[in-house]
Amino acid sequence: MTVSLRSALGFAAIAAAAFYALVVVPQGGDLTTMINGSIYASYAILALSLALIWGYGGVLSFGQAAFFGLAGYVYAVAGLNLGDTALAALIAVASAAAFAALLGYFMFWGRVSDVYLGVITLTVSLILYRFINQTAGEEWTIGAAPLGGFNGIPSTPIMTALGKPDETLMPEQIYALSVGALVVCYLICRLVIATRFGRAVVAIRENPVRAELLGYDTRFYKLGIFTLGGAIAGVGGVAFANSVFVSPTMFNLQTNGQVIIWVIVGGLGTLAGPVIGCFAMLSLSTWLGSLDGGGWTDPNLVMGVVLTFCVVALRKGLLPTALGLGERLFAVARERMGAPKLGEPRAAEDRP
Amino acid sequence: MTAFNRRTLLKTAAAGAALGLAPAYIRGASAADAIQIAGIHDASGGIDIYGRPMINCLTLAVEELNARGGVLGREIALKNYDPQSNMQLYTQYATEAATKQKAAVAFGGVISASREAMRPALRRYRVPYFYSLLYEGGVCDRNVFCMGSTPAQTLQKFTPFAMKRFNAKTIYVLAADYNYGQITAKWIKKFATENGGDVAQADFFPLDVNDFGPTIRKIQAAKPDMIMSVLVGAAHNSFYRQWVASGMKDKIPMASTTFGIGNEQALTSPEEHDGIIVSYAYFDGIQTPENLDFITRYKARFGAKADAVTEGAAMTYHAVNLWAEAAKKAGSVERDKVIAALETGLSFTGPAGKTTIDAATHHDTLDVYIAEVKGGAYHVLESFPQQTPADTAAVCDLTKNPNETKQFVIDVKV
Amino acid sequence: MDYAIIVLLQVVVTIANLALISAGLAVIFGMMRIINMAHGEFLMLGGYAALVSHQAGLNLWLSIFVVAPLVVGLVGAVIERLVIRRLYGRMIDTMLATWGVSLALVGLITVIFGNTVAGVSPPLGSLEIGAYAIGRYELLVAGVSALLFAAGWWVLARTPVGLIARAAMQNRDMAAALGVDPARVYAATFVTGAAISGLAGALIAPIAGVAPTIGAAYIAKTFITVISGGAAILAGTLSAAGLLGAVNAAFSFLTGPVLGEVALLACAVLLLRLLPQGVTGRFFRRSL
Amino acid sequence: MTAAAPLLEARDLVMRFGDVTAVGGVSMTVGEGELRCLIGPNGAGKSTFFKMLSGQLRPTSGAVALRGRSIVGLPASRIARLGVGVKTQTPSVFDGLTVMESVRIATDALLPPQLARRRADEALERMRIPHLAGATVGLLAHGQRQLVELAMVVAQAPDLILLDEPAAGMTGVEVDRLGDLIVELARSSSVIVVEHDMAFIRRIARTVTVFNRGQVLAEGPAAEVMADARVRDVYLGKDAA
Repeated sequence: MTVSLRSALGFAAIAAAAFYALVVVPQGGDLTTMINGSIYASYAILALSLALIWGYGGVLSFGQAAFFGLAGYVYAVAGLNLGDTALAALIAVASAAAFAALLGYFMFWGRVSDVYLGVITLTVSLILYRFINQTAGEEWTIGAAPLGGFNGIPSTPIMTALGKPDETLMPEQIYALSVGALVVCYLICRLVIATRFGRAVVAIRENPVRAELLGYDTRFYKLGIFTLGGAIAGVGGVAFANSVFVSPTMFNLQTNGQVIIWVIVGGLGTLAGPVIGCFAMLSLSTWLGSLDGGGWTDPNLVMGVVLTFCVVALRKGLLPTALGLGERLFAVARERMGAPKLGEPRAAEDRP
Repeated sequence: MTAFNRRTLLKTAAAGAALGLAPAYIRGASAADAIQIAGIHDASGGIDIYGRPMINCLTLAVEELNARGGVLGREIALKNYDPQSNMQLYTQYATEAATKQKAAVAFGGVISASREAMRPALRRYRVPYFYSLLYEGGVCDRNVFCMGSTPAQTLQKFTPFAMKRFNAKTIYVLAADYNYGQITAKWIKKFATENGGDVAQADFFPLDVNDFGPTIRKIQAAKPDMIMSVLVGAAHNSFYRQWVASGMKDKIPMASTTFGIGNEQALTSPEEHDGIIVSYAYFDGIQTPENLDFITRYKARFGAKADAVTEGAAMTYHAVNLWAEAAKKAGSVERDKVIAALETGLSFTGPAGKTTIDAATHHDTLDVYIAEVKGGAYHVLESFPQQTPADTAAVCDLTKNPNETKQFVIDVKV
Repeated sequence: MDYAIIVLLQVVVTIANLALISAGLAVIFGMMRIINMAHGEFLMLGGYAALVSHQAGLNLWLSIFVVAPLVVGLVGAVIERLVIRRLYGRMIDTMLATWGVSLALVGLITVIFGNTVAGVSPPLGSLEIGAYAIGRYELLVAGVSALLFAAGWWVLARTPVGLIARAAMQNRDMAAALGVDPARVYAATFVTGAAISGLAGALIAPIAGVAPTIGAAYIAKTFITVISGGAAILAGTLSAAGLLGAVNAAFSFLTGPVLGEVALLACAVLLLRLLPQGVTGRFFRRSL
Repeated sequence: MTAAAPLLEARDLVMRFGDVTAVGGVSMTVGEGELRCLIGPNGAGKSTFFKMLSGQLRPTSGAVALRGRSIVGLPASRIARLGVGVKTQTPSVFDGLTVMESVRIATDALLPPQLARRRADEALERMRIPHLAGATVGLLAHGQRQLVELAMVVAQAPDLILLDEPAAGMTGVEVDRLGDLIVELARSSSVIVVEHDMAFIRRIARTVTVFNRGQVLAEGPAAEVMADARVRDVYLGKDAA
């Protein structure tokens, strides 16, 4: 399958999925689906942010949820104090980006690499978790917002209609907003990858030494993609804050682990894959928990086996494996019909 | 989250009904018109020690009601959800119970965080909600009924009792680090001061802490007269072990506001728990005919090895029966009618004695006991019948302000 | 004075504990460059193995020192066969796969034993120092930790097995040059690491208790200790555990356990920023 | 900074790794348009010397100046932008990208899009690999990968080109072509080549510098240096036999 055909098909699939999520699902009127949908979409945005920085930038952040949780908390605190939720959301995303930039500067200018980078990001996320987790006392109140410790902030404000601070959005609208944000973030990622900056980022992932020798300051590009990833994770955090409410679980070990699992299961090096992985794994987890009178199995057991299996047997993840399978079938079908074989090196014109 | 447009919501619900979205779980022959109810408790994860006996009692109460012909001639269909000790799943399942299962009432929530995660969703979708675990008090929400004991009901008597029994002036508080622990620690300080004592120090521990070594050394240095444990969850259990291993058990006596709520007496050895005193609205060793009969039925249903019935579990049993009484009285399971019926001061006499709903606070008046743990069992030392929820009453009056929806943090004057 | 001694003892116990629970992970990381995310669950399994066999009537010491390492070593062998072997040389993949194993083990133990199990009290009573007291068992655990590291040094430095191990630590081909199949060295390493983790888990079980999810409480701490220590198994783990453990204990005393842990984590972040290859990447480079 | 400053001037460059001295005080001057060959036995310090020039290693001591401007301590990317192109010893390429994408990465670094595209096409032409434009680099043969890397370097039109064993792994025909290419490159840029293949050196070299044990052993016109007894001793004695 040629790249152009493949990306056209990809776009068609994404458009169809977005259409289904934004038009068909709300028609059904099933609130549960929509509320779960907005939670899943918020997590999917988080998965997308890791897909971008890990799959394209080669930066494995073990603590991506740090930005997710930070933005959620900033949104809740700013929203409770300012009353203007749109402004609060902006501040939240900006803080997540700024924090990512700061952390990125600390790591990339220190030439911290690979595993060590993973450890530092995870540790930073756990520090935030530990810190927020112990703010149950009333001395931890910022303006009108008690941080709430383990409980989180159940009074996290819900977005209001633009310009109408008294009109709180309905769950259906929050759902539309979350899915919309997911689609927009996806498109932003796509666009960024296609720019000169995005191509340089991919080149740096492929071979940082070579990129450096060609005049690219790799620290700068890594910082750029890491900051963008932080901002996108922040968007997810704000969406999550609106779908549920903010609590320290947003940046604990499990959340950080889950994001990585979604990306791996969905397929590293793709953007849509991790989103699919996220929806699949979350649905699985919710479904396992609603099995009445279970005990025959345990959600952890299933998740663990799925993850291990994906890494050991399905090396590339769901989406690339499925695409590969589809391509092979396609190739076989074409060969039977006597068409020329696919997969030959193609001329430069095919490339953007 | 208060400004939801109710009309739009009703419209949505009606649209759902019009599209013929049948309840997801249909059981039995007469299930078509069964009353759907939801139970949302942790059956797995770190907090399941509290959830499991509550699920048992919920199940037992529903089965007994159905055996007696159901409520208003309709069978009750119970669906249990397991949020796996994950607060986010509480919100999801509460919504699912309300909008998909179309539950008429919801029972559940274990630790306070889970209650707060469910409360807004259940109010939004107009599903009355019973919360049965003891907690810090202050919830003021017409959609919610809090069945468990609150600090004014227990600690007010328990703190002076413990100080007198242990001849103690200074108390060292070890508390779980979330709002229950924080607020309870304040109540302890208040009651200690009122009785001429003092809290030497209050340390707070996140629920996953299991190393208490440095803390025990700190206690040794502070030399308090007694310990008050407000520790919660499986990880905190190791405190009792480390306390004994450090040779402190016979040096400083201990009282607790939480020991046993998760059947800790079965998870620790007698040498670790003997002598700890606790105060709840229910002990499975209460020698009343209602309770003895109840325990017999419980064991017959779940086996002799089942989790012992805790206060939260017994109150869940009471909650289901109170709701059934209210539905009978109202002649309907419709939310507003049921709540109105409950607000008439409905009471139920069951294993935990007589519990009466207080219309102003949506809490209940109940009997409180103080007991000593010995050899894995409780020995009641003292009882205080019919304690009123005075703490919540100080800040909350739903008869005057029926639209109140928040949890007051009661300003504890020391 | 008594207080100073007891505080000092507490600090030593904290450090020894950290070193003990990190040892198994360090062996596997140092020799194989694999970060075993199921390490916490190996500790957890060790605790269960000791507890269950003790409750079945076996002598407590036998359960801790024999049954637990054997059982967890065996589990390690199975996991090495099924998972690790297929992923050699793919560090990130191994990490993710072992993460999966970790979740699966938590689930499996929950299905078998439920979420809560009655614990065992630490034996041996307490040691009184003036008005203070510390559990003798905690001191014993610290002693075993010291012995374990001494034994590790002896094996690495003085025995033929150690020679092969050191060669494998340098690089894969060197072991092959000594006429040993590197795959066998790795399998043996993984099993040894698992067995040590099992022993450590069993030793701390009477103090910390057991629960299926208890591994999560340890994995971040041990992971950070081992990475901060760098490549040298013994010196790295000891130096990092010493530094981080002391910081942890000091802050726990001054403030509370939460800030103690926050201080440990913050210290590790700084350490990695200043010494990106870990402590032994910079100092004691020739050590074991 | 004077107009007369040579393109590259390295003075007393020293590089130590722990107790090991890889380069022990090397000085070298390369003028505009010069083609210089570096030879010397393995471990003589040639690659380390290169890495100090390109900024991949920071010298322990000594100075490097590009047109009179000190570049010691600048990051490699900065030095690259100042006009130093590097082809490393083992081909350092982007395995996951296509040939065209790779070369575009090189030209994009310095040029506006229109020009970048044209320059990339020219570079492929010069390497005679336009037919490989759409091929994935990771799937190419070793010699082809060398050409791809060279194309990336050439596309940037640097003032100074450092080539570390460019002929390694190439077939005879390819080597010949490469020789012509290097000579041609030297018309517009200064080139320093590290190479082992003596026939190749004779063919392209004007000035040769011989490294041994981190020092410059000899320097001068190719024929003269190769006749030097010491040089034959440490290096040619074995290889040229």
